[in-house]
Amino acid sequence: MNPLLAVESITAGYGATIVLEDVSLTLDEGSACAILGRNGVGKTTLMSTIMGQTTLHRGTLGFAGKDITGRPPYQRARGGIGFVPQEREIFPSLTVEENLTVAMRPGVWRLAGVYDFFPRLAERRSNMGNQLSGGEQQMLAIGRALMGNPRLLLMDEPLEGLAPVIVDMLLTSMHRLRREAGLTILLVEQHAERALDLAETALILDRGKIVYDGDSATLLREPERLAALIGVGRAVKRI
Amino acid sequence: MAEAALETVALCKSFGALPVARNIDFRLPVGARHALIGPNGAGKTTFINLVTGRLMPSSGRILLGGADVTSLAPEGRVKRGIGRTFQINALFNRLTVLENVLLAVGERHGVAGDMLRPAGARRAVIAEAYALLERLALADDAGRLVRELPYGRQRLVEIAIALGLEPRVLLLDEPAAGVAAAETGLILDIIENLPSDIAVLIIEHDMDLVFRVAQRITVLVQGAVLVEGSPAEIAADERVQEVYLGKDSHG
Amino acid sequence: MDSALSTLISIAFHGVAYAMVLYLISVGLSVTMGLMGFVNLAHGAFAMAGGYLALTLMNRAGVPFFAALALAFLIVGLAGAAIERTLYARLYNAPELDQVLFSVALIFMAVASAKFAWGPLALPVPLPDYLRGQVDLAGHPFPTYRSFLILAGGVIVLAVWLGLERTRFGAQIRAAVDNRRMAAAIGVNTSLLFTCTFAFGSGLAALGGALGADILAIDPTYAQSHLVFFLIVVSVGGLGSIRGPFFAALLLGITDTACKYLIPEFGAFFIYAATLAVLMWRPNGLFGRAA
Amino acid sequence: MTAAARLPQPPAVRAVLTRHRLRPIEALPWVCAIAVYYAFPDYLALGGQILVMTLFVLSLDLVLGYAGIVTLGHAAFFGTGAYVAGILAVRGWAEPLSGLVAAGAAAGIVGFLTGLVVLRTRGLTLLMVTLVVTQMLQEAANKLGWLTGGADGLQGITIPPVLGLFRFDMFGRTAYLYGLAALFIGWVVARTIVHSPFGRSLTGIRENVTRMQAIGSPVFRRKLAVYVVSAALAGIAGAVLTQTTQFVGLQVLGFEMSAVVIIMLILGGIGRLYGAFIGAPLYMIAQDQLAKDDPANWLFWIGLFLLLVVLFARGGVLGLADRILPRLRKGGDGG
Repeated sequence: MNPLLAVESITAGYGATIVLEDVSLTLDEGSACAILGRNGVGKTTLMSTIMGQTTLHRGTLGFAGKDITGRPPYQRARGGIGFVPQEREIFPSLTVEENLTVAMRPGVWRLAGVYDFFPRLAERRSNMGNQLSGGEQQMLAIGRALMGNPRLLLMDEPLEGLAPVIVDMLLTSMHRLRREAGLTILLVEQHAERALDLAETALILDRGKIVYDGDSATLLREPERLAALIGVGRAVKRI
Repeated sequence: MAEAALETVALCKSFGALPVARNIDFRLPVGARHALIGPNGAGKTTFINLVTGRLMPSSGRILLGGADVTSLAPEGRVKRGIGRTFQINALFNRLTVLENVLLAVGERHGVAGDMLRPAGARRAVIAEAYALLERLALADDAGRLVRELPYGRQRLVEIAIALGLEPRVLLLDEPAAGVAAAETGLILDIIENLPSDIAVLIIEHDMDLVFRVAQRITVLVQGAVLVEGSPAEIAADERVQEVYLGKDSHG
Repeated sequence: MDSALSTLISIAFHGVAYAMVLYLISVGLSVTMGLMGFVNLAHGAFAMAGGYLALTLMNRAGVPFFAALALAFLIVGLAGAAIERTLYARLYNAPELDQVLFSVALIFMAVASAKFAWGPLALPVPLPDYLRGQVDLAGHPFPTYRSFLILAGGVIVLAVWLGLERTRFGAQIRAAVDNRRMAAAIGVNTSLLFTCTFAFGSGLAALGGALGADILAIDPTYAQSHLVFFLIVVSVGGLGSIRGPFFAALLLGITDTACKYLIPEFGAFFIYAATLAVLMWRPNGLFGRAA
Repeated sequence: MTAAARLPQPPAVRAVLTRHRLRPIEALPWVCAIAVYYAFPDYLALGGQILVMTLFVLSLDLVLGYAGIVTLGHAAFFGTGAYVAGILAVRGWAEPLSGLVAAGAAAGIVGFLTGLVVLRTRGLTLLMVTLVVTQMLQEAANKLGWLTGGADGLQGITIPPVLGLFRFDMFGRTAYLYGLAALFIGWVVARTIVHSPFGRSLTGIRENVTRMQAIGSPVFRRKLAVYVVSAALAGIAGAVLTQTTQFVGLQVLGFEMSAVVIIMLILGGIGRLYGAFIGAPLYMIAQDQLAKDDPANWLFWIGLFLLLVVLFARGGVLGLADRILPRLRKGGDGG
């Protein structure tokens, strides 16, 4: 079977800068992959590159059997890639409901479905986008991505900066999205254990390059290795 | 106690209700090699902007070489010895490498406001700028326009401009960011060979670089200092591991 | 006392009519500049084109008043789309100076073309009979055409607001003004959106130019001589805003009318001074968001 | 000084050391100007106006080309100078040289006061503020009829001989030389500034304000300084126009004036000191030849031309020369 997403040896950055070097990954339909690594190693850039928002210096991107390398972002979105960006990027001058409907495309996810999934959003439907708490914004960002009925969901640190209760609630939602909706998920997450719990495969980036590509169970079993790959101790041990 | 080149006392800054710097007490001794690390949004660049005067603190004090500069304008602080580089190159793209550095050296010599004498007659300024380029192995590119250089070389020009100010405190904001791995070594060499009397504060995500350069490390989390210590102490610190590995302290 | 009151009413009436024209012409400019960040000084040329087109259709071809308005809206809108695709789109990321020069060039060409085609004098405004004369409202006589202008302007303003606030297309525009990158990431084809918005803004300007020909006479220097007022509406109102320019237009229309009535010896001096003061106080306009 | 003595001189260093030195080619404009004086005695009236506009464009180049301040209101200073010179002459202070100084000073003061406001803004706001300031001055000149002559313009200006010796004659000979002298002085000022460290720091401000602040440059003060100097030069240009044509009209404060001066600068080449010397003559001679019969069409062609320049030929005439000359020379000196 062809993978849903095929990233082949891409080098990318912003303008002349290079953030990612020779990164490859594939993702099968229905699977989930966690991208780990310290700050500034290029995780967000990888997401943005899949979405088409960066400068691609080399490499190709395939999605659902098509080459999407030169495609503009809106075509990728319409093709079935949903994006939950790091800063959430809710549209402040739209209401909650408009934030959802503006992203609507035909499919199983409709307004009612998203409201069922995040009842909190239904309560806040007529509030403006800039009047929400951090957790509500995050739900809205995920809901907005779902309204486009994506086959692949890119989530960039969806749990960052949220209260523990909200984090638990969102984690439950994300597990449901996988189990019940069968969504393919690419997840960037600071909290390694949570991410590895959700995703069966993991990718660890360091300084723009892949330093681990395998299943997450291995990493969970070997916390020492995980710490070595993303912790701050690694460099010291090497010296 | 060694004299502090830079010191902040109970430094606070809020954007509206959002605190981005909480009570930061920070001390950078003369000649120090110090790194500031922390997750995204921890307030590292905010801290730099407070120190350089691009942002005004809500409360607290900033001392440069013992003198209070809290209310001093940014250019005044440069005159007192602060130099910085930018996370994303901020250069004079359509000028040559030499001209880029000349502007900084000229400002430091206090001649840049002169409208009458030709710039080309300031031989001391030019000699100094060129010597600096030689030191950073940029002399061969002196006559090239900055925008024609590869990004990695441009990063060196960033550092050259800051050094042209002869700072006593040098703030390096992710000096290796955006540079291909093969080229980071050169930047590292430059940083390691900086004059020993300059106090260097480096913000960096690249831990290899941090642990190679820094004698001490401060970890910033959500605008507050989590811990400060030697590299070994930081590497062994449980709280730091939690921040980086995302283990839930409460679960 | 009675005469003072009727002066006030008269000022308010004419001021509001004037404001409607200013708003119709400027609202498209506000949205397109907010959306694309393009410094477009030539927007008044579209209003002028609308005015010339409608008046010529009525004068020469005997097209009925409302049909002429509709045609002006459509034709100028389509022309706007064509010009946006072929010329404006090439300069979206150009330096500000290039955009200024480009739009100055368009103004010059529009002014020269208009003079060549229609001569240097203002065109007569052939109103249909039912819009001439006066109407009596609560004992005050008001010119029928101005009353119609206020009514028509109000209806169009309302339609534009509803279109932007209640439709998906409107939501897409607001989303793109808020955050162009994110709008694209949810599947909005922003460049098509730009073209449509530009076309619609040009069409509205044409409508404003045609409807307002009685107030802002259609002559070849139109695009240049009224430029400052359109820009004042946009910059005082706040870029990208729909409501801001409306209040700015009301403010400008009424103040300008009042100044002309009460202190004609100062002309537009106070308008400029007030604009300067507002921009000093709030550089992004009264309703603009902080940069 | 010891460091300076040891200064090695690779091409990059030599370039900075020698850039301010006068080159023979820099005599060309002046030779041409003198030649025109003798060769085309019938065209000296036009020639005088070209010299005035050249000075005006040169003043704009300092602000727009070097400091990167995109203004739509440079006519404010030209007009201020023009009106001050005219009003002084009508009110009994007709001596031209002191009138020139007074006009330059007045424009400089207007530049200082408006600069305090204008230079704190940027982008569209800056455009608006400069535009509105100019409109305000024009409206003031329009409404203060007792002082300025209002819409009819200020008439009845008579200027006594320059230095008591050179009468403004009907052929425009004195006017031409007077304008040439003013332009020469303006050029010396502009050239000195451009090549000074101050001038270099303006380029820095244009290229990257953030970095200029980070190297300790008092950016606002520098911009204000160049704004004032430029305003004064523009004011002197306006004053020369008034004194030599013995008339001032509202158009000196018009939007078209501000726009045309930018066009001349673009045409010649921006940020190059000599763009003004090419753009202004080219524009005005073309206008004189082409617009005689049909001024409206002239506006169309200049608009179209500008459009093409913006879309295809950035850099103006001097920019084109930069691109073409090396190709012609290729093979001659490969260095």
